[in-house]
Amino acid sequence: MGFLFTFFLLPLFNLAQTSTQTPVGGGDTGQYEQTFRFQNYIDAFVENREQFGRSFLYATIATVLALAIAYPLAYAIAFKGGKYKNFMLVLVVAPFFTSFLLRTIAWKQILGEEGFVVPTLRTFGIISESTTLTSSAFAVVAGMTYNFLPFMTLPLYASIDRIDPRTLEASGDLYANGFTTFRRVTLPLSMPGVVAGTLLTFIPAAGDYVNAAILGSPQTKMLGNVIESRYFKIVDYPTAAALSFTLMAAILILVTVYVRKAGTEELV
Amino acid sequence: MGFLFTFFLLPLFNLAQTSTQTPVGGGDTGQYEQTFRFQNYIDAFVENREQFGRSFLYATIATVLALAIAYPLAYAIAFKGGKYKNFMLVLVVAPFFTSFLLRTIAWKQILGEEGFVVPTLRTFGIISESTTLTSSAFAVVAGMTYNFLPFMTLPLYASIDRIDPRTLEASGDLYANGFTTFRRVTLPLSMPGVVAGTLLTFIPAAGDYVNAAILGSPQTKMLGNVIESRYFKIVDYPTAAALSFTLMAAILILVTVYVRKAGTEELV
Amino acid sequence: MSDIAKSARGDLKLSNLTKSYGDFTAVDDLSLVIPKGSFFALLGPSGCGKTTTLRMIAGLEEPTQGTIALGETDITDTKPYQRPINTVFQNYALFPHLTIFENIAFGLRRRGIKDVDDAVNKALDLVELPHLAQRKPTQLSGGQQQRIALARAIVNRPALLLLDEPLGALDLKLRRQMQIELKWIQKEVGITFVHVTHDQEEAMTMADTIAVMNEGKIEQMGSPADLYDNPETAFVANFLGQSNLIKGTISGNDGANQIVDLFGQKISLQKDRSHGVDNSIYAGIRPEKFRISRLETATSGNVLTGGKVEDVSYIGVSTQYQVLMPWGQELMVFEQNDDGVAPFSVGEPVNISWEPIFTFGLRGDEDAEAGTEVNPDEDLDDE
Amino acid sequence: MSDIAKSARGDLKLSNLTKSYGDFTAVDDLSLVIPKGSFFALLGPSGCGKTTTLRMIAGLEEPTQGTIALGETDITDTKPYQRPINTVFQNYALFPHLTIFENIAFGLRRRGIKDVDDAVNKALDLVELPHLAQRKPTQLSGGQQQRIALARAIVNRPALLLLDEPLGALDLKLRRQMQIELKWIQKEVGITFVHVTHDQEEAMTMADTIAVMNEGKIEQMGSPADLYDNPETAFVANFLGQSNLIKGTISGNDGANQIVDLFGQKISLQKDRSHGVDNSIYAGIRPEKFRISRLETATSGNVLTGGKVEDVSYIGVSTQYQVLMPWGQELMVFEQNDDGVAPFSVGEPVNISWEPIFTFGLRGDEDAEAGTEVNPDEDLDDE
Repeated sequence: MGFLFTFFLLPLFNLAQTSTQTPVGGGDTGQYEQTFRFQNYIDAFVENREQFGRSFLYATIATVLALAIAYPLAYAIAFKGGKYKNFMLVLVVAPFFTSFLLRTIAWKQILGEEGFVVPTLRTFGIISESTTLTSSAFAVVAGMTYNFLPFMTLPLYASIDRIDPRTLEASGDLYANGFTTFRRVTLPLSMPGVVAGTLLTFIPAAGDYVNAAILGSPQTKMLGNVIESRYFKIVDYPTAAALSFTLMAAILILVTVYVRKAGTEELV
Repeated sequence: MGFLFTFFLLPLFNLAQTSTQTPVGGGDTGQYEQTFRFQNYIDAFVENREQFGRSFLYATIATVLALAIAYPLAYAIAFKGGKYKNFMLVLVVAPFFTSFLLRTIAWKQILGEEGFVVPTLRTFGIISESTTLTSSAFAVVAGMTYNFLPFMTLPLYASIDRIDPRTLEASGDLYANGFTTFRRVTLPLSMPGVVAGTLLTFIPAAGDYVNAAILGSPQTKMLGNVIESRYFKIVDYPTAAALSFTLMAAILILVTVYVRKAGTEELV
Repeated sequence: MSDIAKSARGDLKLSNLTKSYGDFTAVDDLSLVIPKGSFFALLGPSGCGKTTTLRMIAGLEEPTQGTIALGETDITDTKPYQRPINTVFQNYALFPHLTIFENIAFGLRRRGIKDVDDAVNKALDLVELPHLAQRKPTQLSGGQQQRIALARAIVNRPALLLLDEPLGALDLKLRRQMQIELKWIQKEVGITFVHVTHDQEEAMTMADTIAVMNEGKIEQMGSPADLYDNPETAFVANFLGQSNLIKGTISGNDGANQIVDLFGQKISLQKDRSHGVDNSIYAGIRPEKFRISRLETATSGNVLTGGKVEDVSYIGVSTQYQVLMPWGQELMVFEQNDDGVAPFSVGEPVNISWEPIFTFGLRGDEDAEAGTEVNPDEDLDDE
Repeated sequence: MSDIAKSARGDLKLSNLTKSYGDFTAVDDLSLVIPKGSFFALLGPSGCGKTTTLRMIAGLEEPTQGTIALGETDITDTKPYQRPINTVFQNYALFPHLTIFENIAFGLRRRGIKDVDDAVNKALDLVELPHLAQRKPTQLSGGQQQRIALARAIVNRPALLLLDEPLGALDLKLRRQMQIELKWIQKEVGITFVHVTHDQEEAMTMADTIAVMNEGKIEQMGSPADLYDNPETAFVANFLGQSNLIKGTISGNDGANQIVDLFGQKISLQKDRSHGVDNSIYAGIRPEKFRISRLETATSGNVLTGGKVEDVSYIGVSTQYQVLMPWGQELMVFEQNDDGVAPFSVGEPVNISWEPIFTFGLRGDEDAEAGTEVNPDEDLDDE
């Protein structure tokens, strides 16, 4: 057991070490020594607070959109799917057997000038002739919504599928119409799925860089992009590690607050 | 419903389209037109069959290793975890709140000349002075094993946790000792988790390129690396799309055969 | 509360109610009036259509044909939430995310009632669980959940309360106690109860009127004593308690009685307890009506001689005998253990006698086994 | 099969068996011999320690103290799979991934038997489900699963078969039928059965010997008739069937009988049915032993006068009365409906009489309510 947990946590220790190193005086680019410089964290945060905010903003919007799309889908599969349930679940997951990268690039093409979305929208006058959809915050969020949709759909499905349909009948029997039954019974009972799904979507979305790199512009850079470029282009390991830890801490705090608020502890 | 499924499947259609295009005669690099050239698939496969084989080999080894590590862990959490179950599950998942990239790089450092693993192994004479661990198939597989471990552990845990302990008692009551009970009752009953876990590990592992890029060498290139470089460096969209589809098809076939063999259809 | 809920009070009237699923007719042209304030039981085996009938009354299933009316108001096409009808579901269907208090308050709040404390607390008192108000349903035992489900329904003072096998999940002793309490609560609140069950003892203990259902139709309806003492079909005779049915022929008349020949022995049967009999007949006698006696003992009433004790089973309150008759049939005899007489032993030759008034007559072409099957393929929840 | 399994045959002997969980003693210094080939029932309410005792015999719990022996062999420290003992678990615990056939064959295969077909098919025939061999457990109803669990245990011909509330999940009618079948199967195979249950009627119908357990100890042990007719404690009197316990004092002697004064009325009690009584006493009479009579009717035996009918409940086979006595106690009376006499009505003044031989005497300082509680906080699975 102990060994296994060590295996899980080892890279974390390593990252923590790296995050407080400073460049070796007179050394090559990429040579660092351990100096326990915690100022690294503050520097990294201050320098990149804009991307920080953007990461959380985009991830939040993508999570909300994914929830709005996945809930009716999961509900329909669970309650109306009948014997096609498993087939429908496979359909939901199928696209994710292809490469994450390629899926994202496919979205770039779909939303691009040569895809069919932009001409259609222009024909109906929904967007102006000069508006493009790629290289925009819209495209980044759309890509993230799409890419993390199965992580939202599957836990939602699992949770909704477990609801005893008789409790919904009981609600109708007790003077609640369809909407009230949804608000008072279905939604609260599916909260474990909502919480799990939003976490599974939000966490990777907040740390994502692929969508922003492919579908975005320099103005839509997220923290993941900063970390990546720090590492690969500038070879600034400590900053990358510090940013990564800061991101992890921020996510952990948000998640804790959220789980407390959603009150799943009582539901579990 | 129909709309929702369209949303899921849209990028697949787009990719399918791209995969049979050919370069525009005399056009710029990266300009393609639709010619329904299915030969693209054969060309792409023949050219990269080595990386294909490597992808599946590495993914298989990583999956088996992850299973070997995750099963005892999941078993211990499910049956011995008591009230610490949830805490232990959080520990298993925690490292995955950091960036995938950074975790992988952390492994590079851990396995590198300056990490503590190599000096330790050398001290005990397990590896020779000249052997290094990074830039090797070993490092790639180790990285993949680590990175996909939670995908193996969580479904295994869910499946093992659902086993009625009385069936294990019944097995003991019916003259089966501990090992026989494991082989005849525990393992078969946890097969849904084994299947789900191996699929969730194998599928992304087979399509992975990050581990090979960071922890490997040119001799350990996987299909994911080829797809990436085709796309970003050579701007050869059709080949990348064709490779991606071939990979998806191969995975689907393997998965179908595997699921049939494992006989989960009866278990579900 | 909707207008319908306010106006629809009074007797429940089902007219030609039918429910088909494809080729299968679950409920077949059922017509029935259940008087306001009564305790009515729908009794029958799994799959007889009793639960489907209940769900149509609740509005959870749509009838294929026929109407449902409460008092003067036709409620056939109204939604469940518009009907002044509440249900105690088979597995309670409590809301797992709400406290017991909020479970009970649910219906009141939906009807826009602001101050629910009084009503909820009274309902909790009625089911004797006021200390559990702040618990969640999963923290309660089966018996407690059953009471809360009842409180959740009764607190709304519906015109009609439907109970769908409400005691099916409880163990025997608890079930007996809850039967007494339910009956008491029904008297206390005065609401019409429609109780669906497959447990004949439960129906007999609680209901004023029982309708025995079989294959989507009502076989017989009446007070528990009517049904038990004077069943009109073999199904009712066997399903409601146990019966000995002996094949015979009518051999004559004697005033208000028919003389019945049972394998050469003559017994008498009141004409008004003889149902659709022509010549061929099944004479029915309940096992506890039989008296078993040694050959030398004097017997009166109807007597069958030549029996032999095949099996003796002591169960405290009574002893149950299987007596083999000369024509090869085994008769069941229950003797209450109250007279201090030594029990009969296996192999002993005995006579059997009973008061003629307890004989009932069924058509000779009926299936004598109807309603006796205990089918291990069927469980409580099958319907 | 292990050597132990081969040699350990014969009577089951528990000596000073104790199981504690921290401060709580589940089983308290229990000593007991269960003869080979008998049908033995451990009867008691939830939490009395009966299931813990069973699990220690099976080897699934380790005793804190004491020993368990089969014949001459001490098996206290052996593993479950070494013991020639099989269990029918409360919720059957069939292997969901194996067919019914393989479930039954499991024990045989583990013991290295190659040709299992004959034995498995015979076991399937015994439980009358040969047509289900290739099904999976989830495709079976509760009753069928119960039979398969029995077949899976019996096929191994163990020295001892343990049954842990095996009928608890079945509905009433099916339970009664399975009781008869289990008893028949036990006679057929001749294996010692140890049956744990909280259902007194089940224990009485099936067992040769019943041990009534309460709070980790055995209250009384004997044949069903012994326990029922002559209970030694209020707990046994109330838990095994129902009892009327009337407070009184010993006022004299009359040969083999004691004269008991019950609120001024004298009755007699056989001395050998009087347990640990000094002056103060509870006179106990079972409700079905009472005869209820109108004031003008002659009565014999023990008589109590001045009663008034408070409640009448018709349940087909019998009618249950509550009779209020002059000293304010309500007595329960069961009358079998076999004499054609019109039932008594509420408010009617009546006398109560019974054969003196049916009186039993309990210590006057006992808790007259012991064993009567139906606790809705406790369910089947609580223990």
